[in-house]
Amino acid sequence: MSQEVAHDDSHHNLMVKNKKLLMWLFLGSDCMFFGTLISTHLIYRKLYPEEFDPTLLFSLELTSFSTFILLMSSFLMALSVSAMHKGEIKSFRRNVIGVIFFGLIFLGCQVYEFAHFVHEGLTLSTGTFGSTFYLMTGTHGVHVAIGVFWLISMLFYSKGGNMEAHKNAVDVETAGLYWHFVDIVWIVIFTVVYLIEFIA
Amino acid sequence: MTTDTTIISNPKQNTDISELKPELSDIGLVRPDHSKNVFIDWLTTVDHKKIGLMYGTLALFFLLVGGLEALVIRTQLAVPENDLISAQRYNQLFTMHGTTMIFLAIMPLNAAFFNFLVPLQIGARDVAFPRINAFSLWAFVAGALVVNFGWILQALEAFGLFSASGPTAGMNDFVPAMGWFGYAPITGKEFTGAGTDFWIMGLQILGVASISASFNFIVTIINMRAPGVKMMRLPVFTWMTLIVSLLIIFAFPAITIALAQLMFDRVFGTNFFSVAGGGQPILWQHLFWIFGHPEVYILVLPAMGIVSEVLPTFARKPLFGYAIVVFSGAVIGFLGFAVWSHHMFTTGLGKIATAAFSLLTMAIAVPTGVKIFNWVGTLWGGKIRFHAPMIFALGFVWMFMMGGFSGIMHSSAPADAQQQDSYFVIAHFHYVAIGGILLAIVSGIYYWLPKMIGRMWQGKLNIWVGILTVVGLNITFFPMHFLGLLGMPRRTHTYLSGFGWETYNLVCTIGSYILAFGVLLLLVDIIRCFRSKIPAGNDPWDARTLEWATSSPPKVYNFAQTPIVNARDAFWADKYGPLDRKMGMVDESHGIHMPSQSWMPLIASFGFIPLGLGMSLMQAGVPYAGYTAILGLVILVLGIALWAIEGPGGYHLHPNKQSH
Amino acid sequence: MKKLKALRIWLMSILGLIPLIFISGCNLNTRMSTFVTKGPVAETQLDLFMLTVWVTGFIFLAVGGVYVYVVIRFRDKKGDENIIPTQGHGNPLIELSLIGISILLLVIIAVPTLQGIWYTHDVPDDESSLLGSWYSHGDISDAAKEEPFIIRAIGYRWWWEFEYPQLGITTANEFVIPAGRPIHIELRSVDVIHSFWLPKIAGKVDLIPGRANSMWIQAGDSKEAWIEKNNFSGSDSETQLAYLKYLEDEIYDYYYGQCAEYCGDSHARMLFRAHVVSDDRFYSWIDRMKTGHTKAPDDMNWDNWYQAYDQSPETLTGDINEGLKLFMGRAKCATCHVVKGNPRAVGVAGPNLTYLAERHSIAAGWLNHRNEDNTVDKKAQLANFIQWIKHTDDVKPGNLMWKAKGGGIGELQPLLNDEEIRKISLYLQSLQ
Amino acid sequence: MSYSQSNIDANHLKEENDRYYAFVNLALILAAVTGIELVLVYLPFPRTIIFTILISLSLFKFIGVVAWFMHLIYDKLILTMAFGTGMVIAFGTYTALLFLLGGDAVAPPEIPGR
Ligand code: HEA
Ligand code: HEA
Ligand code: HEC
Ligand code: CUA
Ligand SMILES: [Cu+2]
Repeated sequence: MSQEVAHDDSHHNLMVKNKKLLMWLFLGSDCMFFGTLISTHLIYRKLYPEEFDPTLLFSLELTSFSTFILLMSSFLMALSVSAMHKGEIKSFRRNVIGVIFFGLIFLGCQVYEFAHFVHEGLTLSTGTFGSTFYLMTGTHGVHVAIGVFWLISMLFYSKGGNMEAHKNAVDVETAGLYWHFVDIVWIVIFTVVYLIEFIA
Repeated sequence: MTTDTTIISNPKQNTDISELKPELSDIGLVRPDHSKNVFIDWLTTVDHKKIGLMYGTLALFFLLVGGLEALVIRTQLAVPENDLISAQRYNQLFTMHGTTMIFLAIMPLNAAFFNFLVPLQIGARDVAFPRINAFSLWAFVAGALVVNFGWILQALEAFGLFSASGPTAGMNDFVPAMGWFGYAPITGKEFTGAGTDFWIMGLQILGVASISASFNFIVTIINMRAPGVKMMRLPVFTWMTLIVSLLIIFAFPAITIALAQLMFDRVFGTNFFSVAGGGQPILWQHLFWIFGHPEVYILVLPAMGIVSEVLPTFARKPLFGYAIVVFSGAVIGFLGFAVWSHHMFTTGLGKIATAAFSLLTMAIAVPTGVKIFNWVGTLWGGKIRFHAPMIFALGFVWMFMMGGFSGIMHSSAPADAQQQDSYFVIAHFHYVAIGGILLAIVSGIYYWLPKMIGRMWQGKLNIWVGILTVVGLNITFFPMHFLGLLGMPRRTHTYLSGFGWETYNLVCTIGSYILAFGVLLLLVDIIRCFRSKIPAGNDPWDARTLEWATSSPPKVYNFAQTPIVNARDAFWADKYGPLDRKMGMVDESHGIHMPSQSWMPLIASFGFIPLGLGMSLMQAGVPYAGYTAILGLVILVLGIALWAIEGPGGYHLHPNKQSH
Repeated sequence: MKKLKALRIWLMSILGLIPLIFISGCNLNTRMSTFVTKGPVAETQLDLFMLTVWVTGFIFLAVGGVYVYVVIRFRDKKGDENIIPTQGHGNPLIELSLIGISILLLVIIAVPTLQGIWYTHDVPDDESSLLGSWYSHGDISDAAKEEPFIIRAIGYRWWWEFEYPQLGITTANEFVIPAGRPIHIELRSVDVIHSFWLPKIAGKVDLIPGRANSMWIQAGDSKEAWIEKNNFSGSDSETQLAYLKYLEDEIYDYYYGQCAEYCGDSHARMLFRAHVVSDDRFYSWIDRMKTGHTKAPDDMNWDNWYQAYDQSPETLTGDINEGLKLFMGRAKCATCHVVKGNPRAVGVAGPNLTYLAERHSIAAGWLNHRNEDNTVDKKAQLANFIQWIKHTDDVKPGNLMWKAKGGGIGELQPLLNDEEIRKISLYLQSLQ
Repeated sequence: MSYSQSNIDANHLKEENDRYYAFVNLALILAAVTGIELVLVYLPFPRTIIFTILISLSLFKFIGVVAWFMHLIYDKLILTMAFGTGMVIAFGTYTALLFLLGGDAVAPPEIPGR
C-alpha cells in the first residue's frame, strides 16, 4: 500500500491531493452544467411568464422540507469527513449512514413531487415549463442518486476495517465535496425556481 | 545532467519489465501488465506516450477521411449545376467534414501532443490519472465510431437494404445533414432522421472523452511537475495545454446540456427547441456558440503553443516576452467566453448586444497580436535555421495572421451581414484552420516525431510538403473570400452559372487537389521517417525544453531520475547556461513507481458504443435497439465499478540497477 | 543550402498568389456582388468592410514586412553554426507600445462600426420614412400612414412568400419595390431557419421560427440623400430630372437574392428576386396584384366558367381551358396555390401564382427565363413550367409540391402525362 | 510520507475539533435561513425587495456551504481558483444570456403568413 501512496503523492507541487483537485475542477465544470440547465429554465420563465403558473402546483412546505433535509445531510457529511480525518471510523460510519438516509428522504420527496406533478398534468412535454423543470431537477436528482450510491459503496467498503485515515480520508473528502456541491446547487434551485415564484 | 547522461543505458531494460511477474488486482484478476501480446499491451496501456501515439494515428486517419470528404465537396462544386452527388449526400458530406475535422482530426491531434509531451515537458512519469487517460482515448474511439456509423446504414439504404421506421419513418438520412453546428429546429425530428441522433450521441461521447482528458491534464500540470518546474518555467506548449484544458471543462458543459436537451426533444417529446411547444431555436444557437467559440480557441491555442516551442529552438533564442505570451494566451481563452454571439450577428440580437459583441470580438485581436509580435520578436536577433519544423512554423505565423484579419473583418457587425454564411466565412476559418492549426501541427510533427519514435527524418520531401500545402491552401481558400463577397452562400450543393462564381470555384477545386497532394506527401514522409535507419539521438535540433533531455523514444518511465529544474528553458540552460542553472536529479533509490495497466478503461468506454448506437437506432425503428442502449449503460457502469474496485496497483522499476 | 529552402518556399507561395490577384482583378460587378451597392444599407456595409480591409491591409504590410525582413536578415549564415545569439527575453516598452497601436487601430474600426450598427438596424427615424409621406395611390389605413412601408418576408422550405400587409397583397419569390423608398421587412419563418440576403441592397438577417426579426432595405438613394451626396444644385425640375436619370441608369433593375442559412436539401435552390421600379410602375403592379385575374380563359367571367366546369366541362375547350381544368381538378394545383381572382384557387400551401407568367423565374429563382432587357423569354418559360411540373423532385429534391404526405403531385394516381403537363403549362403562361 | 499516522493525531485532531463547532453553528444558521426564506415570500413587501433579500440569503447559504462544509477557507487557494473560475464563467455567461433573450423578440402568436 505504501507504494501506492508513493506514486500518488510522489511530488505534489502544491500539496493538494490529485483526487481532491480533480473533484474541485469537476465541480467548477459542473457549475456550467447546472448553469445551462437553470438558465434555460429561467429564460423560458422570462419569455413566457403566462405559460404556466407553478404556484398552483408547487408545495413550498414540501420543498422547504427537502431543502432542510439536504442542508442537514450536508452537515452530517461535513462531520463524517471530519471524523475520517481524525481516524474515527465508527463515527464516520454513523454520520455517513445519516447522510445516506437524508439523501434517500430527499429522493423520496422528489419522486413524490414528480409523481404528483405528472398526475396533475405537468409532463415533460407540457410546454417549455415541463421540459426545463424536469430536466433540471431531474439532473439534480440523478446527482443526488449517484452521491447516495457512492456513499453506500463507501460504507460497505469501510465495513471490514478497510478504511484508514491516512489513505482514505481523501476519498471521503472527495465524495463529501461532491455531496456538498449537490447541496449548493439545490440552494440555488430552491430560490430561483421555487421561492421567487411565490413572491406576492 | 546533460544530453548523454540519461543514466538509462541499460539495454536489458525492456526485457526486465516484461519479465516482471503479473500481479493480481484487488478483485483477483490478473493485471494485463507486461503482456507479451502486443495487442493486449496497447489496448490496456496507461502509458501516456502510447496513448498519445494512438491519438495521433487515429486523428491522422480522420484527417484523411475529412479531407476526402472535402475533396468530394470541391469536386462537386468545380462546375456550376453539377450533379455528381445528390443534395442530400452533399449536405451530409459538409456536415461530416466539419464534424470530422474539428472533433475527430484537429482536437485529437492536439490531444496526441498533449499526451505525449506534457508529462515529458514537466518532468513527470505519467499523467495524474493514467487510467482516466486511457478511458479518454477509448471514449474518443467510441464517439468517432458512433458519429460515423450512419455511413454503413446509408450504404445499406442506397442498396435498398435498410430504411427507417419508428419515430423517424420515411426519413432516410442516417448520416447527419444539418451542418456542424446543428441549428435547431432543423435537428428536430420533423426535419431530420436518425443521422441527427448519431451526431448527438457521438458528440456527447466525444465530449465525455475531452472533458475527462482535460481534468487529467490540469491536475497533471498543476500537481505533477518535477521539482523546480515552477509555473512560470513551464514550456509555453504546456501552458497552452493547461489553458485549453480549462477552456474544455468550462465550454463543453454548455454543448453537453444543449445536446441532452435536443436528445430529449427528439426522443421524449420535450419542447426545448421545438417551436410548436414554445421552444426558441435561437436558444440552441446561444448554447452552441457558448461552447463553439471557445472551441475555436481550443483548436488554435495548442497550435500557438507548438509554434512557441519551434520558433525559439530554431532561432536559438528564448521566446520573446514569455510571460506576456502566456498571459495573452489566457486572455484569449477567457475573452473567448465573451464573444460567442459574433456568430449570430444576423439573428437580430438587437443593437446593444450586437455592438457589445462586436467590440469584444475586436478586443481579441489585441492579445492575439501580442503573440504575433512576440514571435517576430523571438526571431529578431536570432540565428534562424530553416529546418522542416521551422518552415511550417514560419508559414503558420503568416497564414494565421491572414486568417485573423478576415476574423477582424467579420467582427464589424454590419460588414458581417454581407459575409455571414457566405464563402467569406469559409475562407476565414480555413485560413486559421489550415494555414494556422494544420501548419502548426505539421510543424509539431516534424519537430517531435524523432523524439516519439527515435528515428530521424530523411530526404527532402518536406520541402515539397511545404510548397504544396502552402501554395495549395492559398489557391484553395484565397478565392473564397471573393466568392463570398460576390454572393455565394455556403452549404449550397450547387449553383447557377452566370453569377460570376465559375472561375473562382474551379480554381478552388484545383487548389484543394494541390493541397491534398501535399498532405499525401506528408504521410509518405511520415512513413519514411518510421522506416528511417537514422537514429534521432536525444536532441537532434539542439532544443531547449525538458523532453529533449531524455532518450528518443523515451523509456516507459520517461526519466530514469526525476530532474530538478533551475531555469525556464531547462535543457538549454543545462547545455549552455551558467552552473547554477543546470539540472539536478532527485535521488530515487527506492525505484520508480509505475502504474499498472488495466482492461477497465477500455471496457467502460466501449459501453458507449452500444449506448450511443442503441439510442440512435431506436429512433430509426430498429428492434431491440433500446435494450442495446441499456446494455451499453450497464457495461459502462460495470466497467467503472470494477475499475474503482480493482485498485490502481503499480510496480517498481530500478532503471539503473536490477528490477526486483 | 538550408536557408534557400525556406526562401524558395516563400517565393513559390508568392508566385502561387499571383494567379489569385489575377482573378481578383476579375469582374466584381456580378449579379450578387457586395461590391456594387445599390442602396444605403449595403453601402454602409461595404464602406465598413473596405475600412477593415484598409486597416488590416496596413497592419499586414507593416507586420508582414517586418516579418519578412527579420526572417531574411537573421537567417543562419554559413559558419554561424556555433554562434549562440544573445538570449534576450523581451522588452516591455515595445510590447506596450504595440498593444497601444493595436488598440488605436481597432478604435478606427470600432467607431464607424457602432454608427453602422445603429444605422443599419431599422428604417431611419424620420418623417420621410413613413409610408404616408410618399404613398399616393389609393387608400391606406391611418395606422399605416404612421408606419414605414412594411413587407413581410416569410420563409418556407424552399421558397419565399412576400406579403404587403398595408396594401393587402401577397406574392411569392419575386417581389416588386419602388426605388428610393425605405422599407421595413418583417422576417418570419414557418419551419426552419432561413436568411434573407439581397447582396446589392442589404446584408442578411435570419428568419427564425418563433422570433420576430426585421431589417430594412432601400434600393437607391432617396432624392435628398442623392442631392447631398452629389452636391447637386439646380432648379427643382433639373434636380428631379437628374435624380430620375440616376434612378433610371443605376437603380431600376432586377436584383438577385438567396436564402443564406442552411435549411435542408434544397437550400441551394431557395433564391428570390427583387424588382426595383419607379413609383408609377409600382403602383400599377399593386393594382394588378389586387384585382388579380378577373377573367377566366376565353374572356369568360369566373362564375360562368365554373358553371361550365361543374356542369358541362366538355364545353371548355382549347389548351388553356384544358390546362385550367386540370389545374382545378385532377392535378390538385388549386388545393395548394392561390390565383388571385380565381375564386376556387385558394390553397395556401404553395406560392401565390398571381401573374406568375410575368415573373422572370420560377421554382424560387432556380429556373430562369429572363432576357437581358428584362423581358420574358416565352419559350424558355414554357420549357421551365414543363420541367418544373414534370420533374419537380429533380429540380428541387425533397420539395413539398412533389411529396406532401399524400397531397403532392408526385403522389397522383396516375401521374400527369406529357400532354397534360403541356396544357397546364400553357395555362400558367396565360397568367399575365 | 507527509501523511503519517502520528501527524494526523498531532495537528489535525485539534483542527478538526475546532471545525466541529463551526459546522454545528453553520448548520443551525442554514436551517434558520431556510425558515426565514419560507416566511419571507409571503410577506407583503415590494417584490424587488423580497427578491433581493432572497437572492442575498441564497448567496449567503451558498458561500457558507462552500467555505466551511467544503473547507475552501481552510484549503489551498488553487482549489478556490478552480471552482471560482467555473463559477464566474457560468455566472457571467448565463446572466448575459438571460439579458440577451428578451421577451420582445418572441414572434407574436399569429402564425407567420396566415
Ligand atoms: C480555428 C480557429 C479560429 C480562430 C483562431 C479564429 C479567430 C477569430 N475569428 Fe473566427 N471562426 C472560426 C475559427 C476561428 N476563428 C470558425 C470555425 C468560424 C465559423 C464557424 C462556422 O460558421 O461554421 C469562425 C467564424 C467567425 C466569425 C463569424 C462569422 C460569421 O459567421 O458571420 C467571426 C465574427 O466576428 C469571427 C471572428 C474571429 C476573430 C475576430 C478572430 C481573432 O481571434 C483573430 C485575431 C487575429 C488577428 C487579428 C491577426 C493577428 C493580429 C495582429 C497582427 C495584431 C494587430 C491587428 C489588429 C489591431 C487588427 N470568426
Ligand atoms: C479544422 C478543420 C478543417 C480542415 C482542416 C478543413 C479542410 C478542408 N476543407 Fe473544410 N470545413 C471545416 C473545417 C475544416 N476544413 C468546417 C468546420 C466546415 C463547415 C462545415 C459546415 O458548414 O457545417 C468546412 C466546410 C468546408 C467547405 C464548405 C462546404 C459548404 O459550405 O458547402 C469547403 C468547400 O470547399 C471545405 C473545403 C476544405 C478543403 C478543400 C480542405 C482541405 O484542407 C483538405 C485537404 C485534404 C486532406 C487533408 C486529405 C488528403 C486526402 C488525400 C491525400 C486523399 C488520398 C487518400 C486516400 C485515397 C486514402 N470545407
Ligand atoms: C402539395 C401542394 C402543392 C400542389 C398540389 C401543387 N403545388 Fe405547386 N408548389 C407547391 C409548393 C410547396 C411550391 C414551392 C416549391 C419550392 O419552390 O420549393 C410550389 C411551387 C410551384 C410553382 C413555382 C412558383 C414560383 O414562383 O417559383 C409553380 C409554377 C407551381 N407550383 C405550379 C403548380 C402546378 C401547375 C401544380 C399542379 C400540377 C401544382 N403547383 C401543384 C405546392 C403545391
Ligand atoms: Cu432557406 Cu436556406
Ligand atoms: Cu467565434
